[in-house]
Amino acid sequence: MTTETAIQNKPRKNALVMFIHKMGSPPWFYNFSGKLVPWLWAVFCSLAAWALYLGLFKAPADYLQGESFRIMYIHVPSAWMSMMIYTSMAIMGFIALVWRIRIVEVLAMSSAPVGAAFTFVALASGSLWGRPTWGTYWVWDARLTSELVLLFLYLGVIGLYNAIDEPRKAARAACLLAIVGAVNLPIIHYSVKWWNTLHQGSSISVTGGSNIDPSMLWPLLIMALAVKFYYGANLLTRARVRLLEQDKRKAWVRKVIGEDKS
Amino acid sequence: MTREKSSASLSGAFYALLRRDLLLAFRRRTELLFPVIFLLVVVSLFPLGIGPGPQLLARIAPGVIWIAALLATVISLDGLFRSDFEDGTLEQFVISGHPLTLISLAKICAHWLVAGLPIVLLCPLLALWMNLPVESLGVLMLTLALGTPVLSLIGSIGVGLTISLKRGGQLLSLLVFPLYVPILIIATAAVMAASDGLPYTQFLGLLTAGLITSVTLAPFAAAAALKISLS
Amino acid sequence: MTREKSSASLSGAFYALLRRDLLLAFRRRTELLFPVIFLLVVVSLFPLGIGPGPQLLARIAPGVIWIAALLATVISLDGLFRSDFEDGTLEQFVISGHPLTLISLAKICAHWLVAGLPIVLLCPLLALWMNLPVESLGVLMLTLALGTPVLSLIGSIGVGLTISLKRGGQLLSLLVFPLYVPILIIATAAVMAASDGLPYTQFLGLLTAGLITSVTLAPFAAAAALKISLS
Amino acid sequence: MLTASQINFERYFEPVFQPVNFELNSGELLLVTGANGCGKTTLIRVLADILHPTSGQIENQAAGMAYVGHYLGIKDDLSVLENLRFMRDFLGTSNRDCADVIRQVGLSRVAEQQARTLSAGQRKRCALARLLLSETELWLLDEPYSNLDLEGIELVDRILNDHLQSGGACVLATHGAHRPEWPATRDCFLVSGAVA
Amino acid sequence: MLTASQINFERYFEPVFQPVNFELNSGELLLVTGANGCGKTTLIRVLADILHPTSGQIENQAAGMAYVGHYLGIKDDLSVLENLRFMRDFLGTSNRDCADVIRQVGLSRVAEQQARTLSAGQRKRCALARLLLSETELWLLDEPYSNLDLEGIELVDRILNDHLQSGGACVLATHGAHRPEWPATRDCFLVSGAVA
Ligand code: HEM
Ligand SMILES: Nc1ncnc2c1ncn2[C@@H]1O[C@H](COP(=O)(O)OP(=O)(O)OP(=O)(O)O)[C@@H](O)[C@H]1O
Ligand SMILES: Nc1ncnc2c1ncn2[C@@H]1O[C@H](COP(=O)(O)OP(=O)(O)OP(=O)(O)O)[C@@H](O)[C@H]1O
Ligand SMILES: [Mg+2]
Ligand SMILES: [Mg+2]
Repeated sequence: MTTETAIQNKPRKNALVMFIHKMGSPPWFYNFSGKLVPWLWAVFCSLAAWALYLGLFKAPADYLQGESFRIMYIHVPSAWMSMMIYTSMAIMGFIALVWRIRIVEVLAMSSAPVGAAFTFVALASGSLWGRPTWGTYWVWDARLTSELVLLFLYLGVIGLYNAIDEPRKAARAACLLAIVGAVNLPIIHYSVKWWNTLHQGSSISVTGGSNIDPSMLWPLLIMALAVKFYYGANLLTRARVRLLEQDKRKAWVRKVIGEDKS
Repeated sequence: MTREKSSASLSGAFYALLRRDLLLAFRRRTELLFPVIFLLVVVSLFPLGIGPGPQLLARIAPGVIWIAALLATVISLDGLFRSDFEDGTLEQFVISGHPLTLISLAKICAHWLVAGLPIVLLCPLLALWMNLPVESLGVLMLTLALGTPVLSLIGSIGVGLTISLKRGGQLLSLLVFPLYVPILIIATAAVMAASDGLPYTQFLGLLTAGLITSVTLAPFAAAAALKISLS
Repeated sequence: MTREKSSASLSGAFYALLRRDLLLAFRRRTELLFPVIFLLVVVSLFPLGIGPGPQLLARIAPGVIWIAALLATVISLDGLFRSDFEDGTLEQFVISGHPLTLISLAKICAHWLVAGLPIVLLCPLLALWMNLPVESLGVLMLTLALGTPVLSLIGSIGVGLTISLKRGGQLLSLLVFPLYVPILIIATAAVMAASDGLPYTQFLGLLTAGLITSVTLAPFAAAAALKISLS
Repeated sequence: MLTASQINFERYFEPVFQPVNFELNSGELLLVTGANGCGKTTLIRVLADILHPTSGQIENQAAGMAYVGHYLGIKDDLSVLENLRFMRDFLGTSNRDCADVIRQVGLSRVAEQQARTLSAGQRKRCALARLLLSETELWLLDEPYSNLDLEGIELVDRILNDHLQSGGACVLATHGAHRPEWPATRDCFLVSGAVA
Repeated sequence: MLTASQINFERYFEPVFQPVNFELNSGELLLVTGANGCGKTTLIRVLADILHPTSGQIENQAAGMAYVGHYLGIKDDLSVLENLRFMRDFLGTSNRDCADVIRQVGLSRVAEQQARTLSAGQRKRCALARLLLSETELWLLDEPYSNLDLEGIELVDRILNDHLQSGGACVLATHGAHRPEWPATRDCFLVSGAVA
């Protein structure tokens, strides 16, 4: 039984090792991310404002759906993000489990609420959109169902993390669950597709207009980019708060809080 | 670190554990019947709750039997590692130096024999109750035979993660039911295809693939989960 | 032999216990959501297993929601007395000299608030998912509001009898499901009558009668069962 | 306060110990000793009215009983403070100050910690704190010394002495390795099995 | 056989005890003492590889470990004999005779009884019997004396002595009220918290 000594005691080799080593230290991460966060927020705000302006005022109303299609600018980016964030959470979870890096644990766990929120927004906006277009809030369509299952997976990760007391143990357990869920997610996606097409003809096609007008498409793409910055900013902000909370009795936090006050 | 284990001692430990778990399950002869009766009771709730129309029952039969199987599995899952965790036996397993993966696998096998196999064997009776056409019965049994081990395997991961929590039951079902969705869908799709006279072998192939994948991966994940829960 | 308790000290004990059980259930804010999510997950299994046809779903909706309520109750029942039994708190209750009936009643109330009430409140969302017509929704909620307390009350007797057994869960469902059958039948009959435009008040009357009977009798039976399990 | 005449308890139709007789008055301590498995815990649970004696009679005039047994009656999911607050409200002894009791048993540092994370000795102290909360005359203690460090053992002796001084009575079961520092008023050496 | 250098374990980002260093050779006994809650159980679980140390190194060259902790690892639904038979088969030490071991720990009378019905001391003896079954070099004992009567305490001392004589090593945690009758080879007094 040989336990790896903490990374701190190892001789430093090259720039990459230096960087990883530094990233692993909470005070350094806190300071570094503190510089990054304002920029991320700024980029997000300007991109989102631009996209919304284009989408809400410049793009013409859809000839079939009228004004309601503008929900798309919320719905589609959040649906995309819901899946992307799960993937990144699982990858970070894997790294955290294998190398026991605390910062990555914190990052993975801070991703979960953001991802769950996006999933929820995708579901809610989709439901609201469904009412005028399909005449019902909910159908057991393949895409809807797998998005619902994704929400359950997120809730499972969050629930498990919150149910266990010791923060590192909780994070490790939830990371493992995130990885297992990630293995299953594509399987769920495809199985739901087959299931759905078997029973009833695909009377509903979510990918209604594939060749949509560029004036409708551009705002969507810009918005999709904007939410990535939102994710980064939100994630880092959450991680910073969580680190402060966890290390509240440590010297570096006292110093940070003292600095903030003065 | 701990001495290397010979494969003889490993298989000895595996069988010892399997035997013990079966002994525990069948401590009293009446307890042999519990899973079976649970299934019968749950399935019989449906005609009572939904009304006895034979066509309707036949239509929903595969789904109902499979959902009952899911529920029976989840209810029995809690016993998979909990008692070993609470009385300190799991610590003893870790100390023994036998790989935790092997231990998980033994316990999963025992769980399937106790909670999964009875479902497979009971399925003709349930199908009869639910007016399922005889042609689909064979397929239903096959899907259950292939699918219930997967339920035990995937479930073991969820149990491993939640045993250190006192009120793990509801959280456990939140964790595992989403993972069970593909099995449920594929299995019921197979039975429905069979009863519509459509080809269904591709579904059975998928189930087999799922079984193979989860046999190779789940015990490792369960072992990792247990290790985390112990710490 | 033990001194007589004043009614003030009795109601103090009742509320202390009720408050503690709610605190235990909702130790952390996220746990408030567990029963709700459990129900959502279970109900969403049905469209997945049975198929997404809206008419079919609407047809089986009352039965499915009620069966899910039954299952959620039974799964949560095990926690009703088990942890108090296993960690010796139940002995402390007996020693305290407070009547065990009062203690059972407090615990049953807490159980219903945690496991029953969320079902009642969540029922509109479930009904939406299952395409239940809006007219029957009110009746469904009424039956659940009247019926779920009965489930907790009757269940408490079964739990009292099985807590001294390690693998009590499956035996418990055998004991209580048959007792739940009348409730299930009456409640779903009411909803179906309502959706067919037939009178349904007689069913609600039956449910109310059941509720009153079980409130007056079940706590005594549960207390007696606990006393037996302790010895 | 507590009189037992010829009490016995049978399991599988065999008496667990030889008939027990004693009379315990206010201010007195009954020390129940005997080897492992001789029936000490069983006797205490009979006296506590959890088990029903198969034969013999118990007369209990005590104003309330408190019991600390092998299963400590602590809720794992509550903190030490919450555990004691609940017990205080449940027993209706609302004038007692939980924080003060926690200080007395030396758990101040872990008062907010969940009971599941307590060490074995800390758990025992938490159960002992319940004795201080309850305003009862008769204490039934089943191996109160186990898992405690030296300071904890002194603590038990101190609170027990206070209790007896203030007119309480106590039945204390122990396997003989430790016993209170002062002489017990009554002794009861349990011998398992029926009278030959 | 077992070397620990600067090991520590953190909970909630706080070290549980001050860094521990020792070297334990065959035939030696390490006595871990300290007040309730100082981290003895935690240390033993770290040594047992159940918990992962936050920092420091453990080198373990022992051929196998055996552990008796607060949770005894006995299955309530099996009899004493079945419990031990299972452990023997599981550990692969099939040459040991379970009935003989049961006699050694004084449980012959209750060998066929389900473990749930054992008294506290009988349970402890059953867990100790496992030590005799396992052919391991390193024993980790967490308060082995608790709940035992005088005869039981002698039993622990006897089997421990035999084990050390035959070249084994042992880490024994106790709160200080009892300790083995002979002097420990090494001592480790745990102090909780970080170095100030
Ligand atoms: C609750 C209801 C809904 C949910 C859960 C939902 C979910 C999703 C998801 C997960 C995606 C991303 C798919 C992918 O990239 O693979 C998506 C994309 C999309 N959804 Fe929805 N949706 C809902 C309702 C609607 C409605 C009512 C419409 C409009 C008729 C709609 C239109 C779209 C469009 C246009 C896309 C982007 C097309 C694409 O990426 O292929 N959705 N939705
Ligand atoms: N539920 C039970 N069923 C059958 N036998 C039991 C049960 N509980 C205890 N016994 C047996 O009764 C005897 C007395 O048990 P008890 O727990 O009272 O002993 P004890 O004096 O407290 O011992 P210890 O000092 O070890 O705590 C023991 O031999 C035990 O095996
Ligand atoms: N899971 C946990 N989470 C948080 N704190 C814990 C946990 N387990 C133990 N502790 C705390 O760590 C400290 C050390 O506990 P440990 O059980 O190792 O003590 P110990 O020395 O064995 O005490 P005792 O003599 O009472 O058995 C205690 O203060 C305890 O409250
Ligand atoms: Mg005892
Ligand atoms: Mg300890």
